[in-house]
Amino acid sequence: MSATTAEAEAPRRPGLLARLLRDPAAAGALIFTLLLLAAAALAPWLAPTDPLDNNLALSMQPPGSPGLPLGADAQGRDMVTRMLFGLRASLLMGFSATLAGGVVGVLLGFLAAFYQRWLDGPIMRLMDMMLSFPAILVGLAIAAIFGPGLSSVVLALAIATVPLMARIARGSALVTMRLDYIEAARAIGMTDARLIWRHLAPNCLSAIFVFTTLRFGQVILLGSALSFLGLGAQPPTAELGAMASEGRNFLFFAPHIAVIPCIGIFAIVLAFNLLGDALRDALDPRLRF
Amino acid sequence: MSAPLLEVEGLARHWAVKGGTVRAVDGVSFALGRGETLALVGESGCGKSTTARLALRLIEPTAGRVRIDGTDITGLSGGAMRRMRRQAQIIFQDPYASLNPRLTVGEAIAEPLIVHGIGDAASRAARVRELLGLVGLAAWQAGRFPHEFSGGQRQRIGIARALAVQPALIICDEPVSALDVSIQAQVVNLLKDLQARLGLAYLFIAHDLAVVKHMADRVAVMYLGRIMEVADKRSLFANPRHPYTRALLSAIPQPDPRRRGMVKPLGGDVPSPLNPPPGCRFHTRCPHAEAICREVEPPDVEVAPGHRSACHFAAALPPVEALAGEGLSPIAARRLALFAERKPTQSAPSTLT
Amino acid sequence: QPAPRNTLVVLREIDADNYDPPRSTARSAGESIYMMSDTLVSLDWDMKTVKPGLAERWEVSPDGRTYTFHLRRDVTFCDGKPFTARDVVYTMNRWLDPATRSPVRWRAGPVKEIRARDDHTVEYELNEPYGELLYQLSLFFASIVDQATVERLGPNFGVQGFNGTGPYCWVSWTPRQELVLQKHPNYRWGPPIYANPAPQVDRVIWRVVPESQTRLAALQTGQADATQYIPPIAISQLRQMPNVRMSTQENYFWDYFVGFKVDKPVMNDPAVRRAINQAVNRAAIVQAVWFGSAKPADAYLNPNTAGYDAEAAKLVPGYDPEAAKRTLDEAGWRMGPDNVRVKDGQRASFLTYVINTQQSRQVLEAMQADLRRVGIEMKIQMWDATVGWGRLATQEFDAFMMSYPYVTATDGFSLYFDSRNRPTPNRMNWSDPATDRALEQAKVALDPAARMAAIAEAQRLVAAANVWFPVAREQLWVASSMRAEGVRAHGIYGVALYKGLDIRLTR
Amino acid sequence: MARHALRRILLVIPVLLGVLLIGFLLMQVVPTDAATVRAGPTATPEVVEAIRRDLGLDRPLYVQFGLYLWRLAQGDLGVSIINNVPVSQELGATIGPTLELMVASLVWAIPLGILMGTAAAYWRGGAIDKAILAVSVAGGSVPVFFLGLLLIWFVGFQWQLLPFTGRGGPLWTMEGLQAIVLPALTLGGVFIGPVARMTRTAVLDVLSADHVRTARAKGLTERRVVTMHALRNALIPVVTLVGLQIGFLLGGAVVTETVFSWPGVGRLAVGAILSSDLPMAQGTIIVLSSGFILINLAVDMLYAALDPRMRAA
Amino acid sequence: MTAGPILRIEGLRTRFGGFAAVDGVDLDVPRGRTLGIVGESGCGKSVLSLSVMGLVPRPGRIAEGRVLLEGRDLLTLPPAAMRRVRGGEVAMIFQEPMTSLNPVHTVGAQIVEAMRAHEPKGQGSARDLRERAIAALRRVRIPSPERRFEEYPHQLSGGMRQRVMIAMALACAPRLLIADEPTTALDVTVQAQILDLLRELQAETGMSIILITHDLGVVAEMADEVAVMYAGRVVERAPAAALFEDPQHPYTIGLLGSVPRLDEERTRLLAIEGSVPPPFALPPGCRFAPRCPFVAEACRAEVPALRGIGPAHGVACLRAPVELAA
Ligand SMILES: Nc1ncnc2c1ncn2[C@@H]1O[C@H](COP(=O)(O)OP(=O)(O)OP(=O)(O)O)[C@@H](O)[C@H]1O
Ligand SMILES: Nc1ncnc2c1ncn2[C@@H]1O[C@H](COP(=O)(O)OP(=O)(O)OP(=O)(O)O)[C@@H](O)[C@H]1O
Ligand SMILES: [Mg+2]
Ligand SMILES: [Mg+2]
Ligand code: NI
Repeated sequence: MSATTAEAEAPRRPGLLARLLRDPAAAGALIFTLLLLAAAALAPWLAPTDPLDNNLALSMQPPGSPGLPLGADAQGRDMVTRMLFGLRASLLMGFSATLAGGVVGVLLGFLAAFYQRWLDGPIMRLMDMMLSFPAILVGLAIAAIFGPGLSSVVLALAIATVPLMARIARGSALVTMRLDYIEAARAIGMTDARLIWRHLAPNCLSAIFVFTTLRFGQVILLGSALSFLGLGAQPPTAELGAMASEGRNFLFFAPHIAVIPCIGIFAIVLAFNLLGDALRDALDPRLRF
Repeated sequence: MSAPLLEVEGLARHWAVKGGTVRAVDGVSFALGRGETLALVGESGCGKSTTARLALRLIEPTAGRVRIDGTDITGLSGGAMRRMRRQAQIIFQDPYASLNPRLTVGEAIAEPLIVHGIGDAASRAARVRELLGLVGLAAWQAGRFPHEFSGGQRQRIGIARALAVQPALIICDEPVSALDVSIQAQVVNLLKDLQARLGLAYLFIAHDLAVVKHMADRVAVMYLGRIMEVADKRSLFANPRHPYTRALLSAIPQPDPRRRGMVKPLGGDVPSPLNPPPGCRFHTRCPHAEAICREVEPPDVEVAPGHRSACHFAAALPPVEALAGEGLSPIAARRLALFAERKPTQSAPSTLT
Repeated sequence: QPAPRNTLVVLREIDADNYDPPRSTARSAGESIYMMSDTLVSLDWDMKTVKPGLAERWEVSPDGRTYTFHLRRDVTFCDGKPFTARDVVYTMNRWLDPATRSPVRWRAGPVKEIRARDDHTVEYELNEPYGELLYQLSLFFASIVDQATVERLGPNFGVQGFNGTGPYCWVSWTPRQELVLQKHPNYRWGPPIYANPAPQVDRVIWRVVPESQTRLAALQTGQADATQYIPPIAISQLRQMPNVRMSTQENYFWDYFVGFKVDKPVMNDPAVRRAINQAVNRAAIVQAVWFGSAKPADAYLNPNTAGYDAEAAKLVPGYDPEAAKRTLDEAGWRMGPDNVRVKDGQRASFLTYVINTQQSRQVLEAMQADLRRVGIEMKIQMWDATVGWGRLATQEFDAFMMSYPYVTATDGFSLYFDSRNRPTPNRMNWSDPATDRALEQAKVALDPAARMAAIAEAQRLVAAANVWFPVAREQLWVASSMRAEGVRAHGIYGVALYKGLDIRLTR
Repeated sequence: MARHALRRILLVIPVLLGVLLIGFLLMQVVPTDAATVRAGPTATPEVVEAIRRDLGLDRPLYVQFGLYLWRLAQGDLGVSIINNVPVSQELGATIGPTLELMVASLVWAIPLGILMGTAAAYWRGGAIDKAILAVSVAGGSVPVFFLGLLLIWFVGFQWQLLPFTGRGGPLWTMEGLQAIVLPALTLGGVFIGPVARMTRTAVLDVLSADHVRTARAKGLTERRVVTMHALRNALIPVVTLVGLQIGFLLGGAVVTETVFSWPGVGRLAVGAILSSDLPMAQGTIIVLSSGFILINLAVDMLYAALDPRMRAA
Repeated sequence: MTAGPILRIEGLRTRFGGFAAVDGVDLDVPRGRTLGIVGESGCGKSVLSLSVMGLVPRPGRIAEGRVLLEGRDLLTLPPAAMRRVRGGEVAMIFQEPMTSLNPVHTVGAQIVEAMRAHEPKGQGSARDLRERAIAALRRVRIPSPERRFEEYPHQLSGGMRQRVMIAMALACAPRLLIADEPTTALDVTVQAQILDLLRELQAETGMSIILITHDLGVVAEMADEVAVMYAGRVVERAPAAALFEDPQHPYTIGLLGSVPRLDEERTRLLAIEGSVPPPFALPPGCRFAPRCPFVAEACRAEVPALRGIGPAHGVACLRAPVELAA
C-alpha cells in the first residue's frame, strides 16, 4: 500500500506478537516456552549421550560429578540427556492429548452451539457425563484396558480434555453467534458449513487458544499424576512424570533423580501458564485500541 | 402495478423463555413497494428487530407469511431460499459487531459474490472497488481490517456488503442509532443518495422519529409486537391518529430552547411482552383509555386513504397542534447555509482521520 | 508423634485380599496369619529344620505315607475354646475341599485321608509318599482355624473376623489401611525357636504405607516400629542410623528370575536364551539395584536350600558379552540395520511383562540396555500388581520377570517346571517328559539320596536349556525402632516377623 | 429458587444414569479376568475356571448388566470379588475420610486463595500483585505428589512436626487433626494458585464495572467497595470455576491419598480398577462421579444464592 | 459567598498515558441551575465529570488544574474528606442504568448504604434508614416503594433503575448533581419522564446540575447554560437560548445541522465530513480544523482561546463569527 495516501495517521494496531513482546513478562514466557520447545525438538542433537545407554557404575551420581552436570539416574544414565528426552516425550504427550481432545471437543462444542435446537442438549449432557469422571479414573480405566504406556495416558488425557474444550468452544461460539456478522452472513445465503468454518471458528479461536495453553499445563500435571500411579511411559522411554515418579523412591538418598524432572514439569507448566496469561491479556479486547 | 416487493401478512414470532412465552411479534402485516422506504418505529423491545429477521427468514416465524417479489419464502427449501437472498439484504445497528474482525473489508464485501458464484476473482475485485467507491470509501481500503475503521465507516462497509448482490430491498435495523450525531448525518445522507441512484427499497427501523421523518415515505408505529398505526409520513406527523404515536411525538425533546416544556411525558413503563395487557395493548398508559380499551382489541381501521390506526377512538381523537415550529433561528440558518456551501464536494470519499 | 504405648506398629507396602489361610497366596496375608494362628509344625531360623508347633512330636510311617501328629493339650483359640484334633481335621479337609477353591491345594500333597485318632492325635494319610509335607505344613496355608467361626462367617472368614490359636487375635481390619491385632492372653505355646513362648506386646497394628520414602521417614521418626519393606538403597544407610535396628536372615529363599516362553518365536531358540544369560551383567545389576542387600543368582536355587545341586549351577552361563555375540552368530542371528539381530526374517525382539515394582523395573531396564549391546531388543510392559497376574496367565508375552519364595528345591521346581502347571504357574510353557519324570521321583522317593538325585536331575535339565535367567537372591532385612527389642528376621514364605514373639517394647 | 433447584436436580438424573452405564461398559472392556485375579499367581486353570463360574462371569454381558442394575435399584452395590466385602460397606468406610480431606483442603485453600486474589487485584500492577501472581502460578504448576513428598521430607521427617502416615482418627481428636494437616496442605496447596488467579481476574473485572464506579461515587470507603461490591460479585464466577475444578481436585485427592496412605475412596478406586474388581470399581466410579455431580449441583445452588438474577421467577 | 458559581473548574487537564482526554477546560456551574455539556462520543465529557468526582480510572490522572467546590479545591482534599464530598455534597448518576447498580444487592440496601456512608457512625437506626430510603424512592415517583425496596435491580425496568440511581444520588441532599447521559439508554417516553423528574427535583431542592449528553434536544430542554466540547476542549459556552439562537463555533453549527428536526423539512442533512480525530493523532492548533469548512492557515498553528463575545457567551474559534470568515 502506498504511503502517499493520506491513510498513514492511524497507527496500525500492533500484531499479536508485537503485543506479546511489549510486556516483558509475556515476552519472557514466550521465549521460555520457545526455548523449552527447541530443547525438546533438538534433543537428539543436544544430548551429550545416548538416552538408552546405561552405565550402572555411575548409578545415582549426584549433580556436579565429573561429566555429569545434573548427575546420573539409577541406571547411571546422564540426567541431562534424560531430561532432554523426557521433555520431548512430555511435551509430545501434552501436545497430542490437548490437540486430540481439543479438536474433538471444539467440534462438539461448535455443533452444540450452532445446532442449538437439536444437538445442544444431547451433546452437553454427554459432556456432563464425561466431565464427571475425574481424569485420573479415566486414565486408570484406559490403562487397565490397553495396558499402561504413553499412548494410554495420551488417550485418557485427550478424553478428559474433550468435555472442557467442548464447554469453552460452545460458550465462545454462543457469544459469537449472537454477533450481527453471523446473521449478515446467513442473510447473504451462506451454507452452514462455510459459516462455521469462515466466520464462527476463526472468531472463537482466541478464547480456545488461551484455554488450550492453560489446559496444556494441566494435562502435563495430570500425566505426571498418572505416571505416579504407575500408568505412564514404559521403560526405557524417558518422560518427566515417569522419571519423577520412579525417582521418588530415591528421594531421601539421591533427591536429584526425582527433583530435577519435577522441576522440568514445573517449568513446562509454568511456561504454558504464563504464556496463556500473556495471551489472554494480549487478546483481551479491553486492552486493545 | 405488480405485487409489492415485500409483503408481510399476519407475521408472528413467539419465544419460549423461562416463565412463559414472549410474543415478540404478534400478528404484523405491511407491504413495501419498490423504491419505497417504510419506517418501523417503536420503543425498545417492541419487536422491530424480530420483524426484520422474520422478513428475511433468518428466524422461522410462528405464524404468518412473507412474500418477496410475490414468492412466499416461508416454505422455500434451503437452496431456493439461498438464491432468494439475493433479493433482500440487511444492515445492522452495531457497526462493531456486524463485521467479521478477521476478514478484510475486501473479503467481507466479496463474500456474497463468492457465495452466489458471481463472477471470477478479477471481476469480483473490480466490483469490490466499485462498491467501496459507491459508499464513499477508497479502493485501497479493501485490504484493511474492520478495526482500522471508525464506526461510520464500518457502517458504510456493511452497506457495501449488502449492496454487493444488487438487492432490491435492504432492511436497515437501526443503522444510525449507534452513531454520533455528526456521523449519523453522513450515513443518512448516503442511504438517501443510494436509494436515489439504485432505486432501492428500505425497511428502515429506528427509534428516533426525527430521523424517520427525514428518511421515510411511510411510517409504521409498533408497540408490544403489534403495529399501532401506519400512514404516509406527512399524514402521520401532521395528524397522528393513535394516542401512542402522539405520545411518542410529544416525548421528543426539540433542539430549540424556545419550545422548552413542550415535552409531555407519558406515565408508566412499557409492559412486559411476557403477558401483554388484554384488549388494547396500550390502554395501561393511554390518556384516552376507556372501558372498551381494556376488553376489546381494537380493529385496524383506515382513517384516511393509506392511513390505518388500531385505536377504538382513532377518528375521535382531537386534532393536534401543529408540530412545525419556528425551525432554526435566522442567524443559525444562515450560518448553516454557509457551512454547507463551503463543504467539500458532497459524499466525497471521506478519507477521515 | 510416637506410636501408642505397648502397641507395635508394623508397616507394609500392600494389603492382602483377605486373611483366610487357604484362600490367599499373598505374603501380606501370611504376615498376619502367622500371628493370628499356628501351624502343626514350625520352621527353624535355618529354614531347614522342622520344629514342633501345635504338634509336640510326630512320626512318619516307614512307607512314608502316614504321618501321625501328637498335639499339645494346653492350646486354646482366641475365643477361649480348647484346641483339639477335630480342628486339625476340619482345617485340613477344608483346605482340600474343592469348594474352598484353594489356589494352593496341591501343597497339601496327595492326601488319602486325615483322621483324628483321639482328641490329641491326628493321622495324615497319603496315597503316595510326599517328602515335602512337613515343610508345606509349616506354611501359613495350613494354619489351624476354628470350625464354628468359619461356618458362622462363611466367605467373610478372614475378612470380617478370624479365630485361631495364634499369639495375637483379630480386632479389626480396614482394608488398605490397617489390621489391628491384640495379645492372646493365654498364649504360651509358641514354637521352641523363640526364647519366650508368650507374646509381650499388647497390640499389633499392621499399617499399609505404599510409599517407600514415607515408610522410611515414619520408621525414623518413631511413628512406626518395624518394617521389612525397605528399599534396598536404604539398607546400608539404615544400618548406620543410631535410632534404627536392623536384623537380617541368611537363610532366606526369595529369588528374582526372568523366565522365557520356550515355545514362542525367538525365545524358542535355545541359543538366544543362552546368549541372554551371557549378555547380561548380573553382578553389576544386582549391585546397582540392591546395593549389596541381594546376591547375584548364579543358579536357579539358593545354595542353602534343601535339594540344591551344585552341578546344575555350573550349567548357568556367566557374564561374557563376547561369548553372547558368538553364540548368536553361530546360531545364525545376524546383525540387522537397526542394531537388532535377524534370523530368517525374524527380528531378535521379545516382549517382557512384569509386575511394576521398583526392583523389577530397574533390573529389566538394565537388562534391556545390556541386551541392546549384543543386538537383542527387549520390550518391557509393566503392570500393576493385581492386573498383572491376570496378564501373566496369558500367552501375549515372550518373557516375564517374577520373584518368589520357596522352602525346598522340590517345592520351587515342581511348581514352575511341571508340564501340568502350564500356563500358570509354569509360564515358560516348559514341557519336558524327562523333567516331569524327575520331579515325580523327587516327590515320591523315600530315600533321601534318591530324592536328591532326582531333583538334581531336574535342575540340570532346566539349567542346560536356559529356561530362566536367574537374577538375584534377595536378602531379608527388618528395620525396627529403638524401642522395639527382639525383632529378628525369619523369612518363611518371605515373612520376616513370623510369629512376632520375643518382641518387647521398651519405653 | 426451589423450582430452580428442582429443575437442576431433575437434570442430574439422566447424567447419573449415563455415568452408571459408561462406568459399567468401561469396566467391561477391561480385558482382565476377575477370576484369575482372585485365584492368585500360583493357581491352576481348573481353580480359575471354577471361580469364574462362582462369580457368574460366564454369563452373557447383558445378563450381568441387567442383574447389576436390578440389584443397584434395590440399593445393593454388590460385593467385592476380591474379598467379598460388600461394596457399600467399603464405600461407607472410605467416603468419610475423602470428604474430610477435601473439606480440610478447601477450608483453608479457598479463603486464602480468595484473599490472595483480592489482594493482588487491589494492588494490581504493584509488587504485592506480582509476588502473589508468581506464587499462585508457581503453586499451580507443582505436581501434587511432589508437594506431598516435600512436605513429608521437611515437615514430617526433618523437623518431625507432624505425622504423615494415614488417618489419625476422627477429626475431633488431636490425633485426627494432626494427621490431616499435611495431606490437607498438599491437596489445598495445589488448589490455592488457581483460586487466587481466578479471584484476581474476577475482582479486576468487577472493579472496572459500572456499579463499582457507582459505589465509589456514593462516597463509600475503598474497603467497603472492595468487600461488599467487588468481592461479592467476583465470587460468582469464582464459584463456577471452582466447581469446574472439582474434577481436578478429585484427581489430586487420589494422588494425595496414595502419598499419605489416606484411607479414602480415591485410593479404593485406584485399587479396585487396577484389580478389575468390577463391583468395587463401579461403586467407586458411581461415588466419585456422583460426588462430582453433586458438588457441581451444590455450586449451582450457591451460584443462585450469590446471584439474585439466577433465582428465576 | 452566595452569589458565585457553586463549582468552578480551572484549567483542568486529565491525561491517559500519552494524551489528555480533558485538555485545559474552564467551566463554571451556576448555583441552582443546570449546566449542559454536549459533544460527541469520546470528547471527554465523562472524564471531565469523573475528574470532578475524583474517580478517574487508571491509568488516567489529573495533570493540572483546579476544581473548586464553594472555593475548596477538591483535587487537594485528603481522601477521607473527598469521600465525604462524593455522594454527600456532589452526587453522580450514570448513563447505563442496567449496569450501574450492583446486581447482587437489593435496591434498598444500596440506597441505605449511600445514606450510611455520610452519616456519623452509629447514627440512624436500620429502621429509620429504611424509612428514609423508601421516602427517597417515593420522591422519584416509584410506585409501591416498600415492595421495590426489597427487590433486586434486574427486577426493575430501565427507567425504574434510573430512578433508583437518582434516589440514591439524592439520598444525602447533594448541592451538585452530575448526570452523565442519564437518559441515553432509555426510550423516548421514559426519557421524557426522567427529564421531567430531574426538573421537578431541582425546583424542589435548589441543587445545581451538570447534565452531560450528546443530544441537542435534551440540552435545549433542560440546560440553562451550555458548554460544547470537542476533542477534550470546550469550544463554545453560552446560555442555552444564545447558543441555539446564535451558534458561533463551526462545530456547533455543524452539530445543529446534523440533527434532523421534526419542525423542519430538509432534503439533506448537513453532515460534518470526517470524524473526530483519535486522541493519539490530535492536530496541533484548533482540533476541529481538519473538518472545518472555514479553516484558515492560522487555525492549524494556533490553539484558539475561549474568548467572550457576548454576555456569558464564549467561543474558541479564530474565525468566529463565520460570516466574517466567509
Ligand atoms: N432469541 C430470543 N429469545 C427470547 N426472546 C427474544 C429473543 N429475541 C428477542 N426476544 C424478545 O422479543 C422481544 C422483541 O425483541 P426485538 O429485538 O425484536 O426488539 P426491538 O424492537 O428490536 O428492540 P430494540 O429497540 O431494543 O432493538 C423482546 O422482548 C426480546 O426480549
Ligand atoms: N480508562 C481509560 N483508559 C484510557 N483512555 C480512556 C479511559 N477512559 C476514557 N478514555 C479516553 O478518554 C477520552 C474521553 O472519554 P470520555 O469517556 O470522557 O468520552 P465521552 O465524551 O464521555 O464519550 P461518550 O459520549 O461515548 O460517553 C476518549 O478518547 C477515551 O478513549
Ligand atoms: Mg432491535
Ligand atoms: Mg461518556
Ligand atoms: Ni438517541
